[in-house]
Amino acid sequence: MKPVFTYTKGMTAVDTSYCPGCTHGIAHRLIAETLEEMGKLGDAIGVAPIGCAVQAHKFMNVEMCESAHGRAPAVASGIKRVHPDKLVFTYQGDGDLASIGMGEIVHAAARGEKICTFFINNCIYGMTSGQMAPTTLIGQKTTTSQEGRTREQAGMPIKMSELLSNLDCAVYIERVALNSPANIRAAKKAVRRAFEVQEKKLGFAFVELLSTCPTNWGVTPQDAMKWLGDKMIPYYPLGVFRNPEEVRA
Amino acid sequence: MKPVFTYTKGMTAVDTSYCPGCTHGIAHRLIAETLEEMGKLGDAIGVAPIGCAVQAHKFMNVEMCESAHGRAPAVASGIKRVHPDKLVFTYQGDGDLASIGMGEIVHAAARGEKICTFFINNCIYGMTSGQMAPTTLIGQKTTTSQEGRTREQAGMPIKMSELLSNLDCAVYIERVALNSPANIRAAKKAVRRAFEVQEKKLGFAFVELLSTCPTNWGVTPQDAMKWLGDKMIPYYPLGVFRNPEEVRA
Amino acid sequence: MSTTKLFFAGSGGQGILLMGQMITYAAMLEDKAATFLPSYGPEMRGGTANCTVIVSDAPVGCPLIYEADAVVVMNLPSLIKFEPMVKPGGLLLINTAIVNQPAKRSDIRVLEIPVNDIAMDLGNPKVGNMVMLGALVRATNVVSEDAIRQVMHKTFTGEKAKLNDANMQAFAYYKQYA
Amino acid sequence: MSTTKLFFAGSGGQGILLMGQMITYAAMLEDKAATFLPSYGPEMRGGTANCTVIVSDAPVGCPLIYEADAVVVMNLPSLIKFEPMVKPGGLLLINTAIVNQPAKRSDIRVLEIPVNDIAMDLGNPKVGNMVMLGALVRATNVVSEDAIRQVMHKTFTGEKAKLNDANMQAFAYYKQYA
Amino acid sequence: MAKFQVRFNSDKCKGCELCRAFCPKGIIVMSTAINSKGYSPASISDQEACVGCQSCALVCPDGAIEIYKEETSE
Amino acid sequence: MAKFQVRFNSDKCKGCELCRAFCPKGIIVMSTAINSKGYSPASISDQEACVGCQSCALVCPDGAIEIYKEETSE
Amino acid sequence: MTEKVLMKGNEAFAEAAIRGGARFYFGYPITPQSEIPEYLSRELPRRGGTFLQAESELGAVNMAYGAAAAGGDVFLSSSSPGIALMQEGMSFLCSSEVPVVILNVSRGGPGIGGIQPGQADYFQATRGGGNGDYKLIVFAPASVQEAIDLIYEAVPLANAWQNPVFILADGILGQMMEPVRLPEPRPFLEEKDIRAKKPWALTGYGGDDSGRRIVKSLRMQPDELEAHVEKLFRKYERAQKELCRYESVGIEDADIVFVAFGTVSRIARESIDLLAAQGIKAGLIRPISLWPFPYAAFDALGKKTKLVISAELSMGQLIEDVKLGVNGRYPVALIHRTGGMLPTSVEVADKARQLYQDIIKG
Amino acid sequence: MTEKVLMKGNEAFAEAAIRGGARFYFGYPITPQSEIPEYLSRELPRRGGTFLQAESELGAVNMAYGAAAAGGDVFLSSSSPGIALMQEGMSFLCSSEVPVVILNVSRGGPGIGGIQPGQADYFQATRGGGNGDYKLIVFAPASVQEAIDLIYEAVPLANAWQNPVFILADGILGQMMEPVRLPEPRPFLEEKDIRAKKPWALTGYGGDDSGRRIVKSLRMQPDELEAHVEKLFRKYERAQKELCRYESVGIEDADIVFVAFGTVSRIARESIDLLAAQGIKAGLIRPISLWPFPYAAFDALGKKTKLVISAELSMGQLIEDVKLGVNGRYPVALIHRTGGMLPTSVEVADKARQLYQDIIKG
Ligand SMILES: Cc1ncc(C[n+]2csc(CCOP(=O)(O)OP(=O)(O)O)c2C)c(N)n1
Ligand SMILES: Cc1ncc(C[n+]2csc(CCOP(=O)(O)OP(=O)(O)O)c2C)c(N)n1
Ligand code: SF4
Ligand code: SF4
Ligand code: SF4
Ligand code: SF4
Ligand code: SF4
Ligand code: SF4
Ligand SMILES: [Mg+2]
Ligand SMILES: [Mg+2]
Repeated sequence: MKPVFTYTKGMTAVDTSYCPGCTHGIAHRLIAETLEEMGKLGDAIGVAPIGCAVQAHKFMNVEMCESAHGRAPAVASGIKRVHPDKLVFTYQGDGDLASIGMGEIVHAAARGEKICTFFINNCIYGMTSGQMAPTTLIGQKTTTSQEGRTREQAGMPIKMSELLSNLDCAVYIERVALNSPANIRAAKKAVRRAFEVQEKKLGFAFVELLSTCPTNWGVTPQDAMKWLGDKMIPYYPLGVFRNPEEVRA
Repeated sequence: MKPVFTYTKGMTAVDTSYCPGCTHGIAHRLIAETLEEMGKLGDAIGVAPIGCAVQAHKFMNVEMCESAHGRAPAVASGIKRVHPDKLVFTYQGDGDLASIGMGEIVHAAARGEKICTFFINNCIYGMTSGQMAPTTLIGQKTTTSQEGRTREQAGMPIKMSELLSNLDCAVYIERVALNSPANIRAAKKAVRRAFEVQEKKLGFAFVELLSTCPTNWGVTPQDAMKWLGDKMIPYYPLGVFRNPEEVRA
Repeated sequence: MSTTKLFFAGSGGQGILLMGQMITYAAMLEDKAATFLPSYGPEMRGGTANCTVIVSDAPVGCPLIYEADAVVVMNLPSLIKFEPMVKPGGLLLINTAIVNQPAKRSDIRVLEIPVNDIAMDLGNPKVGNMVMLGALVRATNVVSEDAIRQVMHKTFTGEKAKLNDANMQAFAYYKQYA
Repeated sequence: MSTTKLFFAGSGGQGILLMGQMITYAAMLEDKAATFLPSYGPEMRGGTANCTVIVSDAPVGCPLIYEADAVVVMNLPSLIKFEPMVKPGGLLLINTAIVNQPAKRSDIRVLEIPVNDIAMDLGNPKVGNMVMLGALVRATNVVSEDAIRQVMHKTFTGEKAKLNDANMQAFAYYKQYA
Repeated sequence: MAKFQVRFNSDKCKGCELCRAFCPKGIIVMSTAINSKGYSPASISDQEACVGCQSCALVCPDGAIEIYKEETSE
Repeated sequence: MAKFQVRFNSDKCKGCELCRAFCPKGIIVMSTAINSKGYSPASISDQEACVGCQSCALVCPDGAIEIYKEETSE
Repeated sequence: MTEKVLMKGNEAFAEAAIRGGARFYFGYPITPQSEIPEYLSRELPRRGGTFLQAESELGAVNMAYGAAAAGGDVFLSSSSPGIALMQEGMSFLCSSEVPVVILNVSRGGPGIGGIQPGQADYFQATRGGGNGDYKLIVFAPASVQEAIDLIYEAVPLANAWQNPVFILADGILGQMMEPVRLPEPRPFLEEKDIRAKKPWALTGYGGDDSGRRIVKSLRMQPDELEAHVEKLFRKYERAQKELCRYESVGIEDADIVFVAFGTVSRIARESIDLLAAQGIKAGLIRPISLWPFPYAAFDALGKKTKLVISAELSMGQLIEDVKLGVNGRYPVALIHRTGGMLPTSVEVADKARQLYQDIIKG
Repeated sequence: MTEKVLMKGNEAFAEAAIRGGARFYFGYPITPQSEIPEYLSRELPRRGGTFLQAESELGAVNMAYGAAAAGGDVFLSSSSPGIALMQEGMSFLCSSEVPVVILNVSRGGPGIGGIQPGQADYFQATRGGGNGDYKLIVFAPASVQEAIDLIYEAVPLANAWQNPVFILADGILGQMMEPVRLPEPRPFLEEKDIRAKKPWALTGYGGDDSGRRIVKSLRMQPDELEAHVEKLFRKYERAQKELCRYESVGIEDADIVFVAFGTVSRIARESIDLLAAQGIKAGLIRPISLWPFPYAAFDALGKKTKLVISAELSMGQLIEDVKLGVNGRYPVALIHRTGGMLPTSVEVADKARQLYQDIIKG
């Protein structure tokens, strides 16, 4: 029998610490597979800040660095300066990237850092057990918006892909979703394109991966997938926001 | 004789500490005149973070608070919670707002804080003697971009008005310039509109005032005005980026 | 001065923390000093839950314990991990409906209670922890049965009040069973 | 051990800091210890500039001074503010081309030099500070004229080298003037 | 012999049921047994019916699924 | 009598020359004297020629200019 | 007096802050204190207050700065790394004399460390992790009840001293439940009363700009800045006289005196009993105010004492204050765990006995 | 040895960092140290290094973290409020054992304070303003030359100790010019040599993932975290033995011993001469390493000494280490200015004489 889908060398043998059905595992695999396919596992350096994925270094078979909450883009900027030819990436949650780390991500994008950012948007703070994030949808109940988030109380959820699209040097920006086999296939293409943009030193590449947090959403993994499709995608439309000519083909 | 243009009660008798020809003085006056005309000098609270205008409280006849570098929007958010019916505003430089304070301004805008931000964009760090700001134009020489800023080294200058226009609750955003009598008249209208948006509690209001720093640009005040028109406006186009129905009339 | 140190361990959905809280609450109603300390943080996500309860006539010192008068284990990993924590001569309560391995120590008293099976028999699979609570209270006398009854009525109010009968029935079950 | 403490004050464009740096540099060339300390920060924006220079045979202690052997004032506000800083018996050099007010103290030596006028006479309005420097060096002997000459040649090189003649002429002027 | 073979690593499986939910053929079932991590792992009920669409493997967050195809040269 | 009167507060003036630069009538001149702050203040050379456009006052960063108009009722 | 209730530490702290008068809360989630913002996000709006989730701890401390500068009574909480991010803010609060109540439910460090209890933020709290000369008023509760009482008191205390009051708790206190009595709620200070009650607070001057108020921190002229710092330190000197608090247990004739605060003091009390059973008389000084530190407590130590032991959850921070208090009069030793580990009372007793025996043997 | 040059302190510091081997600089403008980023923005690219202006001090310290974790030799500078913002970062650097050279050209505080020289960040530097148990290696130069030498040495030292090395200077040193000699430049560490030279640094593992490297700070298991902290403190203990540095002047038979660092030590030296003229013999202990603090220096104090005086630009921070060093053996007093003010040597001498006379009179 010929393997058509098998384990990637990009993942270690260690079981992830994620809850059952959490899409962090899928996102990890996509990055790992892509780097493996590109032959770049040994030439990549990742940064995972605090968040459920802070221990990503245990699961992804690349060299990695933890970072303080929100600061991964600054850390990655530093790493890239030392190793301009390595593939440097950050793997950040929405609390991390869109809340405390807003300054760092906007500036890394504005400077056109030649790094990739994978933005795991699950509309909630996972690691700290379910508080409202800047991405939490209107009406969504969290432990700090127990009646559901309102516009009046906390403003509208921030669309990071759209926001960063204003920055010239953020040359590749795409939003994908991890809620179905088809979308996951598309997500992997986006991950690939992001790394290619970096390889070609075109500028900053950003992939927003709409994700689930069944535990803190309080639903089954399957219902989480459905909620992602029904609620998140309408507010966070999928698509390519910026795409440099060189990788468009 | 009937006064047609006279000193506003919104300014104190204290001479400003600004360099000759610096447009900070004009921006101060516009805010002061507007509050006076609205009868709100005693009902306004301003926040000036570190930057050349940190001592604005000496010159503007309103109650004011200094703030740490970049944090004025957070400070103003706190003030507004305590005094929801006062006119609360921040007065921030481009180093302050677009660099260290990026997180705070984006989030204040995203939350739709009912405050006004007056953003004095002079493409440079004035107070610290002329280093590159995130708004410094390509080719502009500063003490930390002595050969002129390049895209490769520091990315493209950030257009704050455009960036914030992505945020739903940032309901009023306009860019004006302080480089000619006509533009100054227009700027005053924008200041007025911003305060009206706040009075009506419609959301966050933002006015970007293109300004000069003759001292650190190393030119005469007159040439600075010209440079603003010739170089800044083409990159930072004037105009209304967001405007709620209620004040459009 | 009498002090009782209890430890509860099991997996997330088994009502571990509730057992501990009910004992603590009951102790308070009896005007005793008591502390309740859950394990916390993301490791709970792995699905384990445990807590410590200390009940005393005098103010409680450190709420953390390293040796317990009684340990309740509701699943196998908990048995393996926490059996050593029972003090010599102390009590170990095992949920044998799920734990299919006996205790190793001989210097302690062991009570084997198939709480899920009992709960199923009682027609309500959710009351397993109450069966265990009944066993514990009767075996240790750490608080009175009456205090637990009061706690139940204060804990399950409104909508949930209708659970009280089933809960008390489960709580009382151990008497028959023993 | 001989230590000379100098203070220079004036407004932004008057070459105040350059005077101080040239003395310090000259002292270094003579293998003396020396420190130069400018005032710094945004208050310079107001248009004032001042600096302290200490030249000594032994290592210099604190580079800040409260009393000077000689004070150079290039404008009126500086005279008012810094005249008291001259130590009794010390020297005050006033640019009388701009300062139209006499010194108040009688316990010090005062040299009045209309440096801008002299510079104008010399055909180069920019060399006023060199006229003052010449006066200072000759009046205090803090460094040798030759050292200053060397400094000039090291400071004004390339494009600026052509200024050296004018500068040296200005520097030497005070001899005639006195 | 089935055209595709879907192999589950039941020690890695967390019983999230996503593979089951996304299998277009409805041939993935959850076990009643419990694995070493305390979860009921997924397995395939009807290997023959598998169309090799990889949906199960793509959605599996825990890398518990491998898919093999009959070698045409065999 | 001039229709407009432009008054300069020369103690506030920092001699930036912006008013001079923006006066459409070219009637603002810089003084040769120096004010208490050390600047050469601006003043008006030909009051009659002033059209009251307020350009000078609008661009003055230091609030040194007031403009008065002849009362029509006078 | 209200009736006894059983509450989780963090929720009790939050409730105590409300009852103490804190109408405004700004915070950012972090374990092990997230129950505080969670509780307050529900309770404050319901009770006429304001909960605002900040974008970060920097945001939170600066929102707190603004609200308190505007006369609001503000509560702020976080845990170690979050508190580290607030250090510039702390320095500003003290410099501008803006009163805020701040709670650190501290955890193990350094770096992101872990989430189990720690006391290794002692230096940061008492010496100031921000820039310049300033002091926080710092209290360390040893029980949920004491934490409630201190937080309740902190709101008026911060106002009276126009200085941040900092409560240094730990993850155990935050997570545990103990029966407690909650104090009667104080009414919130209403907006209209701020101008009169807080003569320094920003409210807008209304019709009369002669009373225009400014909240500031910059003082470019060094003499002016020095005068300001000296003014602050006159206040701090007064605080040293008035705010020192500690509890001592049997120290006059003790062979060994433990010094410990927070959870560790509870362990030390148990160790005292264990040592007594072995014929060693141990006593305890429990500082409640960490700044001002109760150095005077050490004056009560007698001739019998052979050893003073600092027991703490850090590699030795409290011990410096112990040494400063002892000033060479007795030997000082350290018993400690760190990184989220706690010593048992047996461990403390054993180590103490060992140290003691080494000393009496010479 | 290179020839003498006259350089502004800040520019000399920047040049010393380059020559010491620091190829990477991340920073954000702040007075009185902005000449450092200005100089390096010009010089580093020209000489094969990298200058990157960060968006903030938080950005800067985290860029430094990344670059140093990746094996680059990194220099970072700021001034007091900027350093306050880096406290979380400092704690991370120490926890992850990432070596960076950090310079604080400190100014008057608290809050934004002023821009004149200060020493009130002493606690922050030596006690750690971030969270948890950690130590920076801290040196305090007293002249531009000494600052050059210390910075030059700091680059290899940080690498050898895998710990941040912190230089605490002040605005005067940064702004003044003194004749100095610059050391010979060391070659920059090249990217290709990092993997071999720094066996912990992230470089990508190439073909062999068995050597996969991780830089981390989180340790959820408290026993693991404790073991890590203890490992760090074994290193710090070694540092205490090996890195203590100070200079002492005539302390053996001194009536008064001054303790002072940085600019103040230069003032104290002048005061010693003034006192000598009045018949009082004064000596000086000048700590060069502030952490580890040279406590042992106080063992050399003799019978004659009546008084130890901490002279500093703060309300009393260094004095705590002085007291810990003296341990009750001598009276300890404070002479200080703050907020950017400096005492004159006459002032220091007068106050010292006064204090001394009070003591000998009893
Ligand atoms: C400075 C600081 N503040 C707060 C925290 C607590 N914290 C840890 S992770 C996290 C957010 C996690 O949410 P997100 O980034 O969305 O990641 P997720 O866990 O959802 O994948 C927070 C607030 C921290 N570790 N450090
Ligand atoms: C935390 C911190 N970092 C840096 C500084 C130094 N600083 C003071 S003002 C300023 C920037 C001023 O530029 P801008 O905000 O554009 O205002 P401008 O002076 O140009 O009006 C900087 C970097 C500071 N005060 N605090
Ligand atoms: S808490 Fe949410 S994001 Fe975190 S591992 Fe669990 S499901 Fe995933
Ligand atoms: S430095 Fe620039 S911005 Fe600042 S006052 Fe002077 S001209 Fe204005
Ligand atoms: S490959 Fe497709 S058909 Fe086969 S088991 Fe998986 S999901 Fe079902
Ligand atoms: S998707 Fe993976 S983890 Fe989930 S049940 Fe299927 S095999 Fe198990
Ligand atoms: S009002 Fe107009 S015309 Fe008159 S002086 Fe001013 S600018 Fe000139
Ligand atoms: S614009 Fe104002 S400050 Fe400038 S020269 Fe004219 S009057 Fe003077
Ligand atoms: Mg998230
Ligand atoms: Mg600016």
